[in-house]
Amino acid sequence: MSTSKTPIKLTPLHSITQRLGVTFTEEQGWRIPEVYTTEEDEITAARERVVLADETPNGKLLLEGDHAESVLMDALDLDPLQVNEGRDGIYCLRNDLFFITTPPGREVRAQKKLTTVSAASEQFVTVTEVTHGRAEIRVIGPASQELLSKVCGLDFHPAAFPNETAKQSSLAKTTQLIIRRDIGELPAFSIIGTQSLGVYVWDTLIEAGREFGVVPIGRAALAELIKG
Amino acid sequence: MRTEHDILITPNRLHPKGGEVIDRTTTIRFTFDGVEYTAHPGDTVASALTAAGVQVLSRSFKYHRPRGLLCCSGHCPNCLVQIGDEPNVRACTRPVEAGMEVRAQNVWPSLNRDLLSLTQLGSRFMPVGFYYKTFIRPQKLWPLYEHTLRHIAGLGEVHIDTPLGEFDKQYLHTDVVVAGGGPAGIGAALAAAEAGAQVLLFDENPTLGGHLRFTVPMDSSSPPEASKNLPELLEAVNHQPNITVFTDTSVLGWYQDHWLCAVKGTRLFKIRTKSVIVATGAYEVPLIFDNNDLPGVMLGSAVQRLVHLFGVLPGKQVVIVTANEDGWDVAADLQSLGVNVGAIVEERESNACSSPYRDGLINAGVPVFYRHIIVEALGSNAVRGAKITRIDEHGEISPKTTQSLHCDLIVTSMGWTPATELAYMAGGKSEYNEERAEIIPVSTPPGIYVVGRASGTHALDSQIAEAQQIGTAAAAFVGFGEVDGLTAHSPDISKPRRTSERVCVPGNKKRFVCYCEDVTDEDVQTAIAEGYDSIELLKRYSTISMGPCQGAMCSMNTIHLCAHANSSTIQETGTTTARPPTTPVTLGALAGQNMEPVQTTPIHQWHLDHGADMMVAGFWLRPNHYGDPASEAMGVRERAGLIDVSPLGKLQLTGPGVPELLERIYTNQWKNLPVGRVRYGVMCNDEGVVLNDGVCAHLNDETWYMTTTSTGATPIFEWLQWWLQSGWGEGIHLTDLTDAYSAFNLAGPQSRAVLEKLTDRNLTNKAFPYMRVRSAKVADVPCRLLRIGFTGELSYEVHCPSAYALHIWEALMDAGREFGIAPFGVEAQRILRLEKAHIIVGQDTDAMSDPLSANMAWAVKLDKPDFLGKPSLMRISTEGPKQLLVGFKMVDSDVVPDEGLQIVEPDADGRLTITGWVTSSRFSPTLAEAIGLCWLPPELASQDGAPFTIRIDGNLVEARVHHDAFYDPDGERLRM
Amino acid sequence: MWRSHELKKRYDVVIIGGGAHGLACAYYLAEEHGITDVAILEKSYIGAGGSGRNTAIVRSNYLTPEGVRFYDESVKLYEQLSDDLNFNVMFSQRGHLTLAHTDGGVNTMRRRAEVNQIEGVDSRLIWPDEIKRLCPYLDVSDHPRYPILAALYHPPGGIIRHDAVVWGYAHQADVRGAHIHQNTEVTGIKVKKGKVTGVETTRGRIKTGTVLNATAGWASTITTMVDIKLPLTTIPLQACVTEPLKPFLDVVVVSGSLHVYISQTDRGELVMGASVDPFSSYSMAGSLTFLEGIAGHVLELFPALSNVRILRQWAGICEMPPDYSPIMGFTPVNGFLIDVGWGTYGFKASPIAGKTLAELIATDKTPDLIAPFRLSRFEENDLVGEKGAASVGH
Amino acid sequence: MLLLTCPNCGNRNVSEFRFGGELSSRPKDPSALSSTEWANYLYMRNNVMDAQTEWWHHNAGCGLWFLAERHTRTNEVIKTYPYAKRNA
Repeated sequence: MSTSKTPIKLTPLHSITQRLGVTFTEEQGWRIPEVYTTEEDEITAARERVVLADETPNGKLLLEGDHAESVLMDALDLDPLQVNEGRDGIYCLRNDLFFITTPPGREVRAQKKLTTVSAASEQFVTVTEVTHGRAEIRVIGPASQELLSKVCGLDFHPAAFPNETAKQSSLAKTTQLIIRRDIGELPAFSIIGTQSLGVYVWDTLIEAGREFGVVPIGRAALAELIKG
Repeated sequence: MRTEHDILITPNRLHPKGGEVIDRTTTIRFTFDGVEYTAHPGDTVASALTAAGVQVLSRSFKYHRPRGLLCCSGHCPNCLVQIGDEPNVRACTRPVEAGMEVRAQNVWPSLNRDLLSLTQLGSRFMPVGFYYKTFIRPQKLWPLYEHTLRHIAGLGEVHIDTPLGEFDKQYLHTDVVVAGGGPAGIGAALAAAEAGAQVLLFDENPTLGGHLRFTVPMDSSSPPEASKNLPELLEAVNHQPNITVFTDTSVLGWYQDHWLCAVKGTRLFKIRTKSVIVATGAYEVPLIFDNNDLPGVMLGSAVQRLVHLFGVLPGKQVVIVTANEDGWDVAADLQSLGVNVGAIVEERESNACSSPYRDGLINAGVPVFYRHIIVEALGSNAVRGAKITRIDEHGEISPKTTQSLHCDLIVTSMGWTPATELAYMAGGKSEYNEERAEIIPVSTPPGIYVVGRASGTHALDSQIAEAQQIGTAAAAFVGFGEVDGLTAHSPDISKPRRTSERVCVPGNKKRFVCYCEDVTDEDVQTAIAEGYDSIELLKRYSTISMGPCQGAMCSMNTIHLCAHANSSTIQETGTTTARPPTTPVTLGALAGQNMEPVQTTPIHQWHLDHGADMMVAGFWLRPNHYGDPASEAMGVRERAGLIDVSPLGKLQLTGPGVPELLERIYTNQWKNLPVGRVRYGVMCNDEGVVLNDGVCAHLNDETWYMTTTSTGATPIFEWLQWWLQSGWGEGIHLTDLTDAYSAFNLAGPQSRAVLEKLTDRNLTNKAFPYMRVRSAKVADVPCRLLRIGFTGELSYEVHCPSAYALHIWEALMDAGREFGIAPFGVEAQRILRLEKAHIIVGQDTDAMSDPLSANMAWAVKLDKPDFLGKPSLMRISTEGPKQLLVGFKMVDSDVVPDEGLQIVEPDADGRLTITGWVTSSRFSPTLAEAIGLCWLPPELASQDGAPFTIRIDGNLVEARVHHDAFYDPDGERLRM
Repeated sequence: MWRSHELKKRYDVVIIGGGAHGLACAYYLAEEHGITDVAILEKSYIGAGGSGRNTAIVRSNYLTPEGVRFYDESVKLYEQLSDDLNFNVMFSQRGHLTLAHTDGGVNTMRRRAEVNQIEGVDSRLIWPDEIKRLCPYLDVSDHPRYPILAALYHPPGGIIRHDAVVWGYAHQADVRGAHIHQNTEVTGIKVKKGKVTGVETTRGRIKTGTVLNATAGWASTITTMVDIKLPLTTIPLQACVTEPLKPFLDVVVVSGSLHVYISQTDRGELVMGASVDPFSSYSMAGSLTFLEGIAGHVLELFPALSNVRILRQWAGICEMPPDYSPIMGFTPVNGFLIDVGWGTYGFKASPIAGKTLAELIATDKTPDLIAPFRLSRFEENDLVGEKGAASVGH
Repeated sequence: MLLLTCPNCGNRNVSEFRFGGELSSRPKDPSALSSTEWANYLYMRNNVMDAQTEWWHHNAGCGLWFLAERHTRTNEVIKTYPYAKRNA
């Protein structure tokens, strides 16, 4: 006996974006901000300065096990190289632990495929969906490295942190997974960490980014940037 | 048309010349002790005040003697002032801002009439360490003495309403850091950058160039125009993309593995580099003679800074006291500006002087006194003259030859000491170079280099040559190009020596070694004679070098005096430890942006919107109550309540090896737990101390779902990761799902009725008994339901994927409205669990409590082969616990004893012995009486109803042991 | 103040470690037991170790009755020490505040207050209004992260001139005949048939039947010379000092959960310390992490201090036992005695530690006051209850 | 700040790690130990001023527990390696 309201998924940043009087939209069952000010201003800010985007809805899976790599290859019929280079959202966090990120909604299919393959492989591999457990804040723009180097001790110089690499480190005194996935020419870093710290990390990045004129951007501007 | 007030009519401002850093076209105003002064943008507070003829800037710490500019480079204490809310500001490096309110520090009633200077009258009774030998008896008067001492001491003030200010930090990563942007630093940076290394070049001044900005470089090989190097060097730096320049930035310290810290105003830089080149130059060493601290006695480099950078002349009639070419350099500088150089008092023989300006000065009629030295600065608040004497063939002064010279400025240029603290922090070793009379670095660890005056090289051409070599070596060290073996560094002997061995001229008045602490050379002799003869003991006893200058002005002189007094060499005397920061740094810059992690549940906003009073629990913010915890508790007992328990630790364990692991980490049985069942477990460490407790559910064949306390979530996750990765991990995977699921405990007799409205799952006792776990759709969302009861009522813990948290919480609240549901917080939960006598790990137990003593013996299965803590628990079980945790009620049921009160037994004469303490206590709204848990001796705790006394506000109040749960001891309500 | 002597071939008692504990023991051996044939061996200058590096706080508001009794005796000795040593150690009993920021913290402070009062030590729980009166610069507002809920107020607590205690005891021990040997490092301890017979040093060999290990930080390196392992881990403890300021902080302020100690010296400097380093080490280099951490926490308590400048930082090393209590007295090797395990609380116990160990050496019996701190307690699983408060009660 | 090499993630600031204490493996069969031997395992430490093998946890990174050999006086880290390779 279900109630009238169909369930809607909210990101941990929902309450603070709501306070900014933002227009929301829905995508894959998630209520996400469509635009904060205007699409043009948000795109300009991303291209010229630095912006933050709430990408919590991206699907997230963990694949754990000594034989995780072989299961992953069978499941996604990829050759070994790609697995370790972090192509198509697959990142090796440890030789027995892989992090897989998919566009919003596609994690269910990916999890099913991985589960069936790992069962068939008789290898002891655990597939866990952790989308709900993580907040994902994407820092986009030419000033993103400088902003991040105010809150994280990693070297963000392109030579030390090239595109499509994932590093787990301490950011604003919290444990975060940092994945660099540029959008065209724009450097972009996904900050993925436990969702109960989402508001704290967002507020800390906004404060640290004030000198660069950081602003949040919504779904519309982000989609436009990705189209390029 | 320049109006009247554009032309500065101040006595000491020179007409404009090249190289100035001030903007003469505009004027800004500021006040000093209430009097208004003018300045140009670029002026420092000190340069502006000196321009206006102000000489006394502060009063000394102990004797309150007048003090004026000495070093003009931010190293000595003499120009410390208060600027608004900021204490202890170095006036000689702080640029003037319009409307600044500058005030002298630690003076009463005023800077120019400071009555505290009367302390000098008693100076006979205030030798070094006098406070250790006085005020001893009578003991009860010491607080009074101390009160006066405290109020005479201290410099700047902290105003209680000072705002916190904006500070932040930045990490930097590079190949080579060059500390010091003088000619040597720039040269080294250019060489390293040319070899391909990334270089960060730091300089504490507003512009690069170091001493080139204000001195005509002393270079016997090429004529004065060598100073044209500065523009060339700056040009080269600007065009070198591999160099990033940071001016107004001090490198504060070197830490392990080339980790550096630097500060620029309100920003702190934290730098990981592979190599460090120390090019921080040298401090000019003051000479010690009678009244050497008189305003108007200045170092040569200080006068050159004022003249060339700010166009300010600190005196009209000058006496130069020197032992090196720098003194002649300053004389030539001042002479060329039309200043009357009254005399050059040269310590050396005439044939030892090789200054290129000597003949020019002598021809211009400047009197030169060879083999002479100053013995006294004349004047009370400022220099009026100088007394000089001949030096006889034994190097001693001959008082008979004393003569007085009239002057208003005494410039001393007696020598230098390398400013190499950074290299010594990094492990560099130093030696006293007899020939150079300077303590020079002789060895540095890999990746650390010293160049320029910091390594004892004063001649510009030698500095630039060395810098080229060192820069290339540093680049090679980090992997750019190679260099054939770097020749061990030794100062260039061919160039003239710059430092005299004479540091102190005897006299009969006060001669100051340490300006910050007013320590005289006599004090040093006295201290050493009293047994404080090592350089470290001397420092601690006399407090030499423990003030704001941290030894920049006094370390070298102190080592000389200490060696002399002990008749040992300077090398044997040694130096004190170099410690960060090299220059004082504000707490605000060190703290940076406030980053204190705070965790909030997905429905945090709902709680705030419904009047929750939030509390801090570890890193979490949680609702303590929504206004009335007692009625919240009653609501759960009578109807239904809902609490947000999302901070609970939630760990997923998968694999065939899990049951064996649970056997080892919990104290009870887990192997036989069927799928669908939930069991409570206690975790101990090998000392048998309770670490954490919680339930663990067997979800399906190889998947288990464990909960821990909220503050235990991360520690237990790391604890389990350790056991799994150190041998017990075969066939087990562990994933932290703490934030993946939000958890709400729906508790109360109506909870089943509420939940039935939202799920098709059969909730009857038969289908879903107590201590079971079921997956179910709740309000169309797949959830996990755990039928467990911390509150003692029928209850369901609803674990839902976190993004659905608000949807589920609101659905439960809506469904429960007809049954009178209400949210309850941590406080109500504490009342409810206490009524059931459930313990809270961390409140009822501490780091010494084992489960057998903490009333959890039922959860300890000692027949298991092995588990963490078993050997210790076996011993406790055989020896019997020393204390037991047990429930109690008060005889007078309205008295609620505060948590932490002690349980005592009075002996015959009223002395109290402590036998236990109260861990939890509340007034139970359901039972309308005070209840609690406490630790008691076993013999007392084992008798139900046994009386004992709690000490409350000094009197003994009776209580009685109560064994069972206070409410529903048989647990029937849980199984409704 | 103290003379330097030649190293004699034989001494009745050899004390390793020329800090406040070792020198106090030499003083009380002579003063109270007439034992003067004593050598104090210090590898550097006296007070070079922990005695010269601590934040000089004296208090007795501990948790367990045995802890309170022990430290209270030390406070009483400190109160008359200037007179005893004829050397002003500047013991400033200005009051000591331990702040509580959580309910758990308040309960622990109440626990300590009650035990203190029962043991006759002046200590009570006070609330934000009285805290503000005692320390106006403290921020007692309810900002979310670390609200000050209450404080344990301990009036007899305060600060002292730590070097003066070392020099005072050194002088009086020297006057009574003890030989203070600086720059003399112990390199070996001779043991025959389970009994100490002598020590080897960088200046020669000494015959003796009694050796007291009164070192802090290096205790394990000395004890391994007689093949004994201790329950100790050596770990750095850092501190820093600011430029001198006019007096504004009249009490010692300590925060449990923020791990901060802060007081203002008579010369006007703020002396600040924190908890031990995050990992064990014998290095006294000090870290930037310490400065950043303590600056943030001090500003959390005293927001008005953001413009105050740090002048210097330093570090010492100390040893942390599992139950946060010292290890004193006999060991399995006859004649080899220990005064170790003083963690972050050693300096405040110098007088009473010296006095009780002097009595133990003189009488060959463990005084009751220090019986709870015997080495054998670990085998007997009778750890001291101070551990209870330490890890939980922040 | 000490640089520690996580066997999985490479060089990182020591602030990303948690110290796990000197290596002391739990006895295989605790019940075979006397209470003194058990107390020694629980409490006694070598605490050397020399090279020491110790546990570290990359808690702000990949969650790996690993061993390090570090000289406790200079903090020089000689090497770090996964627990599995302790006998290699």
